[in-house]
Amino acid sequence: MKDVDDKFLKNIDKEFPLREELRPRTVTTPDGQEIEIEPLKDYFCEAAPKVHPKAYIPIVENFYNWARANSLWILGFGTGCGAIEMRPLMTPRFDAYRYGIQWRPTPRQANLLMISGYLSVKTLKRAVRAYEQMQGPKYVVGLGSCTINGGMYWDSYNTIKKLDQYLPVDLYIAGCMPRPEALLAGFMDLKKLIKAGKCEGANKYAENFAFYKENQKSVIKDWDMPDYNW
Amino acid sequence: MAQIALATGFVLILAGLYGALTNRDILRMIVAFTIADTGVNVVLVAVGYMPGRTAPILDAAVPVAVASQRIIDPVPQALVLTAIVIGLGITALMLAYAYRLFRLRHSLDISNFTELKW
Amino acid sequence: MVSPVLIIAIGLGTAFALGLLGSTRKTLLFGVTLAALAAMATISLIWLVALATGATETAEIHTAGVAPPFAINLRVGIAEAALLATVTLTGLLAALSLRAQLLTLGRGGMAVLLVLVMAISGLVMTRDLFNIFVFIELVAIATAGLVLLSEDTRAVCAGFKFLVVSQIIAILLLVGIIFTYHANGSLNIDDIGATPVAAQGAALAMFLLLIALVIELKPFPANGWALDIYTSAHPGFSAIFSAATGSAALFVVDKVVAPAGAEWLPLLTGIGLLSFVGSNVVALRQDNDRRLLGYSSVGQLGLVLAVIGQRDVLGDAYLYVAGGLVLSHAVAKAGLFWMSAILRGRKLQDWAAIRARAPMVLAFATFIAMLVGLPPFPGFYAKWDLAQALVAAGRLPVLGLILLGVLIEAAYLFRWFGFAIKREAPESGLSANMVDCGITFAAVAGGWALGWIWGAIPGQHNVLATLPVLAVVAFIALEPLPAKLKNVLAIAALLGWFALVYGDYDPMRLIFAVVMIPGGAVILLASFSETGRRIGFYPSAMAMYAGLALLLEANTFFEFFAAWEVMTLGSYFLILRGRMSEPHALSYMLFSLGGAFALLAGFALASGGVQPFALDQLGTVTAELAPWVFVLLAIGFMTKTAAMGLHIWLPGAHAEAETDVSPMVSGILLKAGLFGLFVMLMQLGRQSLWGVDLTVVLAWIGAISAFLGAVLSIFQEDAKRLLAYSSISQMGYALFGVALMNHLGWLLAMMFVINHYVYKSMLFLAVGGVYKRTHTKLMYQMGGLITLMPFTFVSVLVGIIAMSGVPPLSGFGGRWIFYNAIMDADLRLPLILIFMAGPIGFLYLFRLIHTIFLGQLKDPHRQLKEAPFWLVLPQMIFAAFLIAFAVLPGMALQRVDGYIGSIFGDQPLIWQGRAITSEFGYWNPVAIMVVIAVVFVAVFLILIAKNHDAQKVKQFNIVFSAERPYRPETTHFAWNFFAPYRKAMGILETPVVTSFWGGVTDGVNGAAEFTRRFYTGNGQTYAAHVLLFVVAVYLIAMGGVA
Amino acid sequence: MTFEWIQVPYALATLFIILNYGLLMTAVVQKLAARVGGRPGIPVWQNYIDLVKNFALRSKISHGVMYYLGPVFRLSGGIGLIFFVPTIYGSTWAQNFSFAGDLILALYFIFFGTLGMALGAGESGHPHSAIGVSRGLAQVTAAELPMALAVYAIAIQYQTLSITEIVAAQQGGLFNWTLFTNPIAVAAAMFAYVGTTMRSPFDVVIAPQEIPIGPPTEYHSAYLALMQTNRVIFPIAKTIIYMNIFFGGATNWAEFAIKVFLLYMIPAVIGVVHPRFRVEQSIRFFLKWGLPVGVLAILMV
Amino acid sequence: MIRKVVIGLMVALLGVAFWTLTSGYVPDAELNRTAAYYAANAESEVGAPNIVTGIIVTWRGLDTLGEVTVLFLTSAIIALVLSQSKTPKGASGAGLLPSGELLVTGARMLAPLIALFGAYVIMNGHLTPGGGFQGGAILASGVLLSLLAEPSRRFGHTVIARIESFSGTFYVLVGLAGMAYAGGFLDNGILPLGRFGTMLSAGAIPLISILIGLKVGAEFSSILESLHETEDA
Repeated sequence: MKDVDDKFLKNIDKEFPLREELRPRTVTTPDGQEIEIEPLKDYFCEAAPKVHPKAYIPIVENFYNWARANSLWILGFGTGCGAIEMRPLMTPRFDAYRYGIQWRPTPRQANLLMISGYLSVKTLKRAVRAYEQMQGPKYVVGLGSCTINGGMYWDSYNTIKKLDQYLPVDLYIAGCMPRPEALLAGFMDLKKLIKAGKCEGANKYAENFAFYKENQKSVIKDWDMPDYNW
Repeated sequence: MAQIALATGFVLILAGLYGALTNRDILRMIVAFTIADTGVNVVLVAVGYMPGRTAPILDAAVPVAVASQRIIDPVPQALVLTAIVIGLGITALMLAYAYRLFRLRHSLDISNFTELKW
Repeated sequence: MVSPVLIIAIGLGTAFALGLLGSTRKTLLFGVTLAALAAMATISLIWLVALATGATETAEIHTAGVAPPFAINLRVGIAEAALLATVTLTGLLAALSLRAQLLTLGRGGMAVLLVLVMAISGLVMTRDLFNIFVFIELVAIATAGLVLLSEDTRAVCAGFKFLVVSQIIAILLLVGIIFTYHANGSLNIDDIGATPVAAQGAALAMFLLLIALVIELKPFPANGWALDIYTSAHPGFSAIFSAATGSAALFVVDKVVAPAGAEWLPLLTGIGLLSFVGSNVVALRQDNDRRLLGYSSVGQLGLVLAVIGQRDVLGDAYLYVAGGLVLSHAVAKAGLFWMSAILRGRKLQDWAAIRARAPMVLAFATFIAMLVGLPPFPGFYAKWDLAQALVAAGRLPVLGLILLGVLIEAAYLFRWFGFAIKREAPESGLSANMVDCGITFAAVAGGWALGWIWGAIPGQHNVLATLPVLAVVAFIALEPLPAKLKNVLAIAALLGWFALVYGDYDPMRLIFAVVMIPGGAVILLASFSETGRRIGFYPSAMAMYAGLALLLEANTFFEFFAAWEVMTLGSYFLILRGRMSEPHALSYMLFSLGGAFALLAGFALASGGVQPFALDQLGTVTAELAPWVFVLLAIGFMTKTAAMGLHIWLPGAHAEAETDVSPMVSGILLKAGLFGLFVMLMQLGRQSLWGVDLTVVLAWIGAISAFLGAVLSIFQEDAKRLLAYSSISQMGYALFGVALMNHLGWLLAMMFVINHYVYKSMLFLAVGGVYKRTHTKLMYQMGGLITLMPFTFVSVLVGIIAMSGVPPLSGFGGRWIFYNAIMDADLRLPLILIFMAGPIGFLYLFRLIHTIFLGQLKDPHRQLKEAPFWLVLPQMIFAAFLIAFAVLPGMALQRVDGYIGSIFGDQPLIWQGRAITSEFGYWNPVAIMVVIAVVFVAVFLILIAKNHDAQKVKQFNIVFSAERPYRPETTHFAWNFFAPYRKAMGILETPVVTSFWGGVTDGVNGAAEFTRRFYTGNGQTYAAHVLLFVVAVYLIAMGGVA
Repeated sequence: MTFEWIQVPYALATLFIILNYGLLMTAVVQKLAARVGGRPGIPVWQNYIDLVKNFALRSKISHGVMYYLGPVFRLSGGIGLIFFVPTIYGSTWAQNFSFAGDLILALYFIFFGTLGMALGAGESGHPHSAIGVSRGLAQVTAAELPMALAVYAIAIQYQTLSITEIVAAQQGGLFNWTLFTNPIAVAAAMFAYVGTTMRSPFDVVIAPQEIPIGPPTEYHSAYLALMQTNRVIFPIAKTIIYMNIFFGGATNWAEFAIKVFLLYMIPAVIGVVHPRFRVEQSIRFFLKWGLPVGVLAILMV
Repeated sequence: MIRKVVIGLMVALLGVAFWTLTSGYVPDAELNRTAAYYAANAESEVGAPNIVTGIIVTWRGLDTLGEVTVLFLTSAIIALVLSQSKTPKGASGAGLLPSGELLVTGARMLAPLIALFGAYVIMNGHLTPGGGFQGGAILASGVLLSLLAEPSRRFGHTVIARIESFSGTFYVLVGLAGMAYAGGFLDNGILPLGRFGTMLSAGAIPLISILIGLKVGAEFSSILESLHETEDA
């Protein structure tokens, strides 16, 4: 089931006009000429994501995958209540660092996007953007029941029920909330998957780009960004 | 004797100056200046005066040979003539100016003519 | 030869005879008047030429067939002839200027004018005291008459005030004359002088005589009456009043003071100086052009009076000096008054109307330069000789006051010139007609001719006759040509001159010459990007280059100083061309003049009046004087290098100048100061004053400049200001190097001469190119231009790497030499500042490149193009040079190093192959370059191997905390870039120096405002002022006698 | 000293040793911080894995030419610094290319990488990068000052600017070290040393959450890998300079390892127990404490 | 008040200076060298018994020329000054009462006598006290009398102007003649000195005196005339 009934779709263009700063505007150059600026074209890269092949030599790819698995850099992005369970991983008791896991403040340097709890429509937009700004190979882990089926918010008007309709999820960690131990177990599983070469979420996202975009746009009404956020 | 004439001249000068600088009325200033001019002229002739001598005109009483012992100094007399005429000229000019100024503002108070300043 | 009496006879006879012609045929009357004036002028010119060429002797003319002292006699010597020529020519031209009024009034007015000119001529010629009185009264009455020619009704009031004072003068004069006669028994000036007097009261009589004549000179502050005349009279007449009457009155004082005796000279000097300084101060607050000219006139008269007071020390130079000043004043002031007749508005700002006509600007500039005493005009030569004589006689305070007065005068004159060039032109504009313009240009021609004559007098160095200055004149003549053609000619001229002279220079001069002359040519390449005719640019630029060229050529103090002034003048005009540069050009001029006066005083002190004094004799100055010479010269040169404290002119001047002017004034002009310092230190060496080693003081100033310049630079938002402050910092380094007084210190400074020229020119051109495209200099309004202006970016990149001293570019060489130099020096503490300045320099440079070229591109700039080719070309030449110089520093430095070694007698650097070794360290530029290049390329290849397929993204594709940027403006971190620095070190930004100079300016202006309240406008009060003045001087004089 | 081709492999070998040593040292420091916090911390080989991973990233973006060249400048700066400084005193093959220049070259070459990095970060268009750069540059001006003064003091003391000669002068026993012959200069230099290693309390430049790690915020993949490489070798290179001029240099690799380790630990140890300074605080700190010591150093020589 | 005190003080200080002059003044016992020369050479050089006239016209002739010019200037300027603010034509003096018969007749009778006296003074200038100036002033007083007696009367400006121009020009020409035919500008020796003490003696002095007299008379008349025309209130 889709989250949204098409019958209720309204004329989005009218109701959610493009943000003012993204509408084409006319500016005067220093020389006095008038030029058109189309922000979405001029300021954002429009290229679609590419499918990146694996390394040509399998052993190299395996080596890379081993390194990727042992160097999981998490984007520090807490979406919901699950984020509270992430913090203990940095403490002496759990210390995820010893597994090569660390938190990076910028998506450019992170490989792993933890969707820590439910995503509201508003947060989804940010999550999508953050995900797209990460460099592949990259992984998505859904944390908690809410990311799987909406959990206790299954009938909410404002939350996302099935995360994998919007982002290529590599792994779910069930629970409401999953305890840090469960998270660690999840990371171990993710490592195994990566080492096995099964985590090709980035390529999957690129392959099924249209599908993901359609789903994303069906809930995010004020889509005020390019299709792919480089 | 000569001192008295001199002193008179100087007093006239000073009185004229004082009057010219304290009276705001332009005509009074002009009059004051003529007094001062007169004072100057008195001083001029007083300087040329020498006691016991006569006017510098050569005639039977004053033959050329003894002229230099008999006559007073003729030069200040010549000078004073010029000075008088010049003083007169300036006085006349000032009067004409006074007239112009009066026409300009219907006033003869010098403190009314101060547009040009600073 | 025609008898000079004819001047009087023609004037008078024609005045009388006009009545016979009837009063209706006005044109005929006017024609006769002109003819008479022309005849008078011709006679005086014939005499002038005859006397000047030595064809005839000084003429003594007896009247009444009796020899003096018994009859009135006249004399025509060279001075009289020159004055007669001035007077009669002024009269002739003034008659033309007054033609409309004269034609309306008919014969009366013409007769009065003729009598006036005749009377002034008589005043000049007569040798009889009482005759002087007669002529003075004639002049006074005629003046009172001609004042009325003005359409301004206020002139009537002015005339009356004038008459009131004339009366007082007449009274004093007559009393003085008669008692002098009584004491001496003679009225003949020469006879009085020749006869010793013992009579009591003679001194007092002489005092009354002199003071009356002095009041005739409108001494400050007893001169309100005269100023009103200047303000309200017709300018055609004011020209006579200022130029002719004033000069003649001065001459009368000069005549009378000779028999009066030398004991009166100090009094005259005092009054003259008071008048000169006081009038100029008051003039600062004037906004009416004619009144300002009036103040300037009385000021100039005061100056000459002071010179008369100094005749005892001037000796043979007396006529030359006084004459130069008087004639400069007369020609310039007459010209300015005639110009003011052309202008309709009376505010100073209204002179902006002349901008529409380039020749008018030239005329204005000529007159102002004449008044201030800049080369090539006579006032300049006069000022020089005066300073020499005064210093030789130990009268430094007099010189100081004169220079102060000139500086103040320059302040308002150049401010006025700035108004004319920069302010919005009023609608009323010009009422130019051929005759008025012709009269003005007659004065201009007269000014230049005088300049030539004063230079051509034997024993002088004729500034106008030097090739570079002639080139400037040629470029004035070439103004109608298109700019591009003129540019070709200018470049050719520079290169040609260099080809002509380069063989004569020692290596150090050669480096300066290369930077200044061919270096200037390279910068001129950028001027090809300008279109149109660019009126005014080439003469100014060539004047600056001419000054620089002559500076290097100079062998004597005088040549050096003349070159210095030419350079200053040229660069002032150049700087003034900038769009917003009016106040900055003014402050540049004032600081430069102040500095130049320090040089003047220094040179005079050093030479002790001996002329000509060769530059390399500087070392022979006596030990007591040497430190003072050092101080004065150093102040002068440091004004040009903008050392901290004397720097406030620089940021504005460099930042607001035009695109191709900024590199000239920054890259090249600043080096003139360094050159001067080199010349000075080479000869004077170390000096100490009160136990303080002056080179240490210099080093401290250099260090402070280097540090504070850098600190201030990082807080600038304006790119060109940033570079300008950076220049202060860089010159601080160079100053420090020079002041180290060792071999490597000097080599360091030479390295800075080259490097700073190259990278600062390059950066200014680059920023100028950006400005040309973006029309802003505020860095935070730019950003992201790297893709649009790649070449400009490269030049800035190369420039900042070089400038910050990061290897491998040439700036590092400077730092290396610096470290080696300080190892030799005893100075340690100032080094802290220098050390700190280095990384701070890095800050502002990074800011420059980041905020302009990196970061976010702004909406309006999205379609900008690369800077024009002609702006980029010199930058690329510079960049190539920087890299080459970095690899092969020896090509420029090795010979200089040898030369400096010959001065210090050591050779600390060993140039071996490509490596340079010093006592302490070593430096192999080639190796550095190769290692860095190889490593860089290797790493780059690795990166390419991995990231060759990177997706090129656009400027908003940045991580933004899962949001996206809205506008480039809000995403560009640029304004107040070093905010933390401001928090930590902002205290250094406190504008102490600016406040200080601002306080000085405000103080002087306040004094001016206060003083001018003195002029209440009440004629009676003015008369009281005169009386007060007389009494005050009397008390002072008698006190002095007692 | 002149160039011979054999120096190239020698220098590369030195580089290799230093790279590995640096990777380990960095991990050790992180481990140290973890242990202070009671955590086990990362494995010591973790940095190798991260490096490989970053090289192995598949997708990359580029913001432009300078962005691309920034890491190249950065790493060239680090490698060049190693190449311009002799590593082991007396060793024929660890002299690198130090014939190219002396101590001054090394001191000024430090800025090469900084400049390139700043430019690259600038071109990414990210305001946080610029903020980071602004902070870093502002702080380093104050922090480097005591070092410059100390170097000057040392140069005067030994009357040379050549690193090799300075090291030579310190041979022959512990008490010949500058540390003992000129302790004030060393103290001054240590201010700079601590201040420029980007560790707490002077690490506001790369505040991780406020301005997500500052200058390199847009860097990833091989760019980041190059920068990481530099990040491990550059501190070592700098430590070598300090070691050479203040702590007697090293005559063999063991001595080198020990001295570098000890020196390296100084800022690390200070870092783990100190909170962060704001930029203006650190500037004031250096001016208030570092500068007087430096001044004292040049006055005492 | 303060003003008066200050000015009084200054005048007093000036008075001190003058007092110094007065108290130190000692009349000459002998003629000084200039005066002695004049006394000694009045007969031989200028031939005028009245030494003062000799000085005025010859030795200090240039002064006198200037003096004449002063008057000329004054008159010209007064004409200028007043011409610019002249009241409408005919208005001047119109408001005054007509003069009485007695006054008019008396004045008309006196005027020629005054003129005659003036001419006498002029002609005898070189012999007795008097001369061009004095005589000219007397001439002008005749004009003044007429003007006062008959306020509405107008004199011919043109005639006066012609006289002043002619006499002035001629004076200058006589002066130039001195250069050409005698010792210098304004030398009276262009005419023979004649017999000392007679009317036609002293060279050009009588001629110059006449010219001066005419000139002065004309100038004064002109001035008076101009001032007279301003009488409108």
